[in-house]
Amino acid sequence: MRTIVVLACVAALAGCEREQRPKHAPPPASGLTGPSYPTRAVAQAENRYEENAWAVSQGKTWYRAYNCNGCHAQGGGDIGPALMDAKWRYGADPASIYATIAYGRPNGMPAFAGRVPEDQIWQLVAYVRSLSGQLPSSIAPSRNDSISAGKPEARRSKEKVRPEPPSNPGELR
Amino acid sequence: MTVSDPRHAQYADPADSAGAAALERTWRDPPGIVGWFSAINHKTISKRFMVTTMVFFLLGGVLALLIRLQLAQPNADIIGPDMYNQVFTMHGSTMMFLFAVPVMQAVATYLVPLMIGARSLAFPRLNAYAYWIFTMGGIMLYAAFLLNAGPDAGWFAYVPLSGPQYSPGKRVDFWAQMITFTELSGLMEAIVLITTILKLRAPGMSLNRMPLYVWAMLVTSFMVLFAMPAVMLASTALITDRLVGTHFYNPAEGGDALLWQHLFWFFGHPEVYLIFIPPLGFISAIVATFARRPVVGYPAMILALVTTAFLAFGLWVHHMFATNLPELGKTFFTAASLVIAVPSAVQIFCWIATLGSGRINFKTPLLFVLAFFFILVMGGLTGLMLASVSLDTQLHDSFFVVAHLHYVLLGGAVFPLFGAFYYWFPKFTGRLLDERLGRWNFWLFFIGFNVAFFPMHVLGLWGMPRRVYTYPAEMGWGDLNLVASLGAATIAVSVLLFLFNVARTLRHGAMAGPDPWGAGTLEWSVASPPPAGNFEVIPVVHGRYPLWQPQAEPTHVTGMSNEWREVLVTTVADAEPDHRMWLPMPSIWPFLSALATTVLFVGSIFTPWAIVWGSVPVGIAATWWFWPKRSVVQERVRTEVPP
Amino acid sequence: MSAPQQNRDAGKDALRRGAALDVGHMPTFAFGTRSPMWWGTMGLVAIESTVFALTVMTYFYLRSHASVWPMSRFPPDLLWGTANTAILLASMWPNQMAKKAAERLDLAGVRLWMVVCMLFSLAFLAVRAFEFGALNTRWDSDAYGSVVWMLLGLHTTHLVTDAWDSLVLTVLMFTGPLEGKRYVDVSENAGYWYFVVLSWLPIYAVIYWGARF
Amino acid sequence: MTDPASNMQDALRAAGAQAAHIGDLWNGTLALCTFVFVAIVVATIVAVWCAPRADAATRPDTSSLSGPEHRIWRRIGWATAAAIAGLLVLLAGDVFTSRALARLPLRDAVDIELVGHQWWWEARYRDADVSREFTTANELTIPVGRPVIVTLRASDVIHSLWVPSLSGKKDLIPGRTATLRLRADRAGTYRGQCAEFCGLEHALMALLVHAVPPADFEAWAANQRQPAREPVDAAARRGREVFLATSCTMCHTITGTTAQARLGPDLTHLASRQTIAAGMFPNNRGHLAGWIGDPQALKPGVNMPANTLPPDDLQALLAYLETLR
Repeated sequence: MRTIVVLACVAALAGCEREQRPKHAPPPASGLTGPSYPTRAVAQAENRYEENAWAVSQGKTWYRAYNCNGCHAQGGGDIGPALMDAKWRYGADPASIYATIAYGRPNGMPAFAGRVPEDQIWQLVAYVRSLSGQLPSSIAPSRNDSISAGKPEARRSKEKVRPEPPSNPGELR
Repeated sequence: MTVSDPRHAQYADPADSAGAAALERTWRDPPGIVGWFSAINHKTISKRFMVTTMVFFLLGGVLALLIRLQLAQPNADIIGPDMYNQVFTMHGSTMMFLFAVPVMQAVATYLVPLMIGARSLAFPRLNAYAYWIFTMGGIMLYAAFLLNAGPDAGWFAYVPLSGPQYSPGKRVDFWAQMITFTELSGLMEAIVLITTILKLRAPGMSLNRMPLYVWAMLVTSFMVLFAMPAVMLASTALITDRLVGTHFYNPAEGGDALLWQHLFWFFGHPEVYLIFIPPLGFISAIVATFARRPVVGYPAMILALVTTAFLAFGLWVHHMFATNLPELGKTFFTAASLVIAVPSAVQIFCWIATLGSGRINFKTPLLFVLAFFFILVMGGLTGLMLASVSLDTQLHDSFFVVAHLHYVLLGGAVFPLFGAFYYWFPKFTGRLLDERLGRWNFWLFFIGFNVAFFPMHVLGLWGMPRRVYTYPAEMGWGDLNLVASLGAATIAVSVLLFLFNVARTLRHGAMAGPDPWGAGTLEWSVASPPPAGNFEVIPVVHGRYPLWQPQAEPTHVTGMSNEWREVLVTTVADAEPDHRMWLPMPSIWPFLSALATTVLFVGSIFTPWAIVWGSVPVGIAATWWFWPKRSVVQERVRTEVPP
Repeated sequence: MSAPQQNRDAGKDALRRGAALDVGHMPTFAFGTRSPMWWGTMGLVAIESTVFALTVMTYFYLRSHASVWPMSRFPPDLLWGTANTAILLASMWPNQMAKKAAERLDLAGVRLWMVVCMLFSLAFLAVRAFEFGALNTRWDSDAYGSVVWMLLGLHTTHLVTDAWDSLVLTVLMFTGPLEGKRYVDVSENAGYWYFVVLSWLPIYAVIYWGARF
Repeated sequence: MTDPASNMQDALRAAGAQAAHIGDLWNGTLALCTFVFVAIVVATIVAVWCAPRADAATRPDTSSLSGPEHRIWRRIGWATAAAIAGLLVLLAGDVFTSRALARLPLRDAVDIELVGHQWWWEARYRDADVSREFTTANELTIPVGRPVIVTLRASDVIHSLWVPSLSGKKDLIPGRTATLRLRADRAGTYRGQCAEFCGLEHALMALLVHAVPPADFEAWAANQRQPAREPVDAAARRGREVFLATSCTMCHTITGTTAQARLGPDLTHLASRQTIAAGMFPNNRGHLAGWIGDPQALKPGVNMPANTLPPDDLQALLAYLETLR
């Protein structure tokens, strides 16, 4: 009986991190700020929010609240590109997605730096990666209390990321 | 201080006769570590069950103290909102699911076979499996709590807060799976108790000679069969909503938030009666013994139990008076909630009449029962206030309800339970709990309880809502909350005193003979603690209080084997001997099946496929559990008599 | 002889020898309500019929709230469901035979009919797999899909557990070790099988016809 | 500006018709129940006190097993009859009170739509003429003597509107619409709280109801219908620039400016409210600054993010917010 409990504790230590709610809003995951940041991130910044289910679900709230679904729909893509597939034009790692959201991209992606607070951008980054199944199913959000938009993020299989060269700005696709 | 009564000598003293030694060898638990896990003797499993539920009671109590510490002062920051939500949810879930209902079944699995003159429960291995499943469920919930994954949506986890969108992570999943564990255990214990009570009574103990406590357990077990499935369905639907995206509770896709409340409270209200009816049995047993006379109105008491059981299923909507359900429907439930007070009133009047027309032996068990008349009656009356729709709109989900539920649960269940421990402790361990410490324990508990919970009525009326982790200083609630917290501390002291009393008594308490209280029911006709096979010879019963009534022919049963676990199966109504049956031998497989079931349940929190690959070990373990041992079967076939 | 009549005779069999009641010669196993196994099975039946009843009530509760029912476009196809109902009803025949053989303590009869029962269980488990496909809705499409899958899933759990129980019992009847009590198990297993079949009838009506009216 | 301390959140001191009806029922029920409680406790004490003492060895009296005890039975019969009579009185009381509550006259009632969010209240004053409708948050102003119909809707989880001094509570349930009818009979500020557990900050989700004479109500409503005033002094104007340039516009609305997001409370007339953060902190410059800087410190878990503004921007923003009368 004791071994079971010890095993449960060790195996589930990730549980502490996964379930952490905010005592205070944790500082942004990494120090990548400032507009001069290059478009394609060199350093693989590690987004601590990706281990926290509460932060990812907050990211899902902002995704809808800040009308990301206006262009990207529920991740399937509309005016904006699809976010749930394996094609990433500007990099699939957290830092690149952070740069995309914060400083915008050609062909209509607005810059949200200064508008959306930094930690909320990092939560959005974590959620966007969960759209293509990059996060483990115990952390990715399940369905919302809204019209069902297909499989909940937690049930999606992990897409194998295939980088795609960025199209030239201004080129009509 | 044993009662020198000739009739006891005949049964009570098995030490010398050879038959008793054979019985002891047959019914005792196998030795060693594997033997410890293979034990299926109903008294061994029941003692472990009682200790486990009392450990959860203490854990729940510590959580309660943490809550009272945080609420003692306005704007306190001892624990933050997130930790407070986990603490009060764990307090509620522990007390309701891991303590209140299971402890009543634990005590019953010890006492029922002894009171009906049987050597064991009907399905001893199923009883062991139910205990292990319960324990592993409790361990899972507390492991989750220690890993910051404790549930935080309240002990009744209303959707959509407990739904997939507003409770991310695995917290509510652990809560819902804990429901699966405890309800599975409760349902199996109910089946074990019903079959034992209906089929294994000693010859002559017809239904109208069964002790009132056994009636209470029979009624409770039948209620379990029809109440617990509702919460299993509700929690299964919640888990599928959260994990595989079904839409039972999603208003946008056809679901409904009130569906959860209907399903939960259809179980919820009968559940509080599952907690309340067994103590009615304790009180009947204790009042009869300490008033030195049978309880007044045996048929009236049984009718009252059965009426309470049926009515309990008809009033769940009084938990939902503040929702937008139609007003006429609510008034029906007001009427039903008022009517259920009648059977309880009849029982209280019968007990008062018994005390009035008897001769009172003032001992601690009776003190705890007398507290019932003060605390439960006040709780019942505040319940009548909450039953009225219009009053409930002011009192619902306020601290008035917190006061009411603690008055009925502690007054109706915990006080009689402590009385039952003081009353049957000599039978469990052979030693009498100390009277002086017992009185200190009682008065500290009684005073501490009232100081802690009576002010909450007033706080509720002053508008303090339930489940708030803090409150502004200028609301004027600080003083009464401080008083309540001091009361809670007093309760803690009295429970510590109880533990000290138990610890001291186990080592050098006064030796109690078979019948220290001079009681009338069968469990007092055997030694304390009872031998492994309970009765050296199964008695034949001729009345409701066998030890108080003159002995009649025939006195006992012969022809039962002492070398094999044989029990006498009797008919349901009149308990006439019907046939002999061999019970299964101790086996490790119930424990292993429980382990496999735990792996399946916990695995299914993380992936639905766990149900598929998890059910293979469960199937295998259950098959090994069922598969007969060739040597035992050959022995049985040799002495087999077809019907 | 009806069960109550049997009880009375058994009671009189216990011989009175002075102060003692000698039960040494009484039978060591019994069928029907005389056996505790019957009461255990009835307890299980009470629990599961309550679960089924509550799920059916949930079905109609959700249906009463829905503007259009079934919320996905098509109700379930009738073919596989009706076929399975026929197979299940037919499977009561070998069960009854097995029960009769068990009560006659006829080992050969029990073995034969239990094997026939197992063939039936293979048949309806296979058909049940097709039924899930014919529901025309996913469990996560809407509340209708969820409750229909829950109903069918709950019943399928009973089919699987009952098939496994019967398989273990059938193998035991062939390999032994055998004793009187095993015949009681066969008789009770048949009783539980009746419950699984008869509880399917209302569920069938709700799943397949509930969406058509 | 009355500080929250004098607010009444007390079911026993009714200031509205509905709470008064329930208060009467409460007094009657309390009296009856106290009488029954005292009767039973006294009966128990008398029964136990007058009965002779015994010990474990005393021979039990089993005479009752032979024949029924008529005398005791008659007393229990009368006691049960009395209990049933008491229950019928309670039932009658409840039915009459419910009828009285349902018969609140609703002529020219104020129509408010209240939407519960995770941990604040959004109130929309409806009107036949849509252009006269306006939105406010966390504080309701209602005319004394005129009935108010509050339509209740939840946007996320279940909340419950409970202003004890005015009326009983009613749940706000997602996917369902409920209505609460109440009327304030005395002027004053009445405090209410969310009464259904709704998550991390359930404890700090309060609501103030200002019952004011009808004339003041009309004046207040007229002011609420106006868009935000143009800021006059430089600091306020700079504050508005800061408001429109940073993350405030992502969640809040100030009619008369380009900020039209409805995620957070409507701030058009923030300065006309006594409290901020769902009735929890007084609406003065100090609390406003602390709240804007780090809301998580005051209400951990709340959806408003921390705003790291340079000090002079913050002071300008505060100056602007204080002009939003």
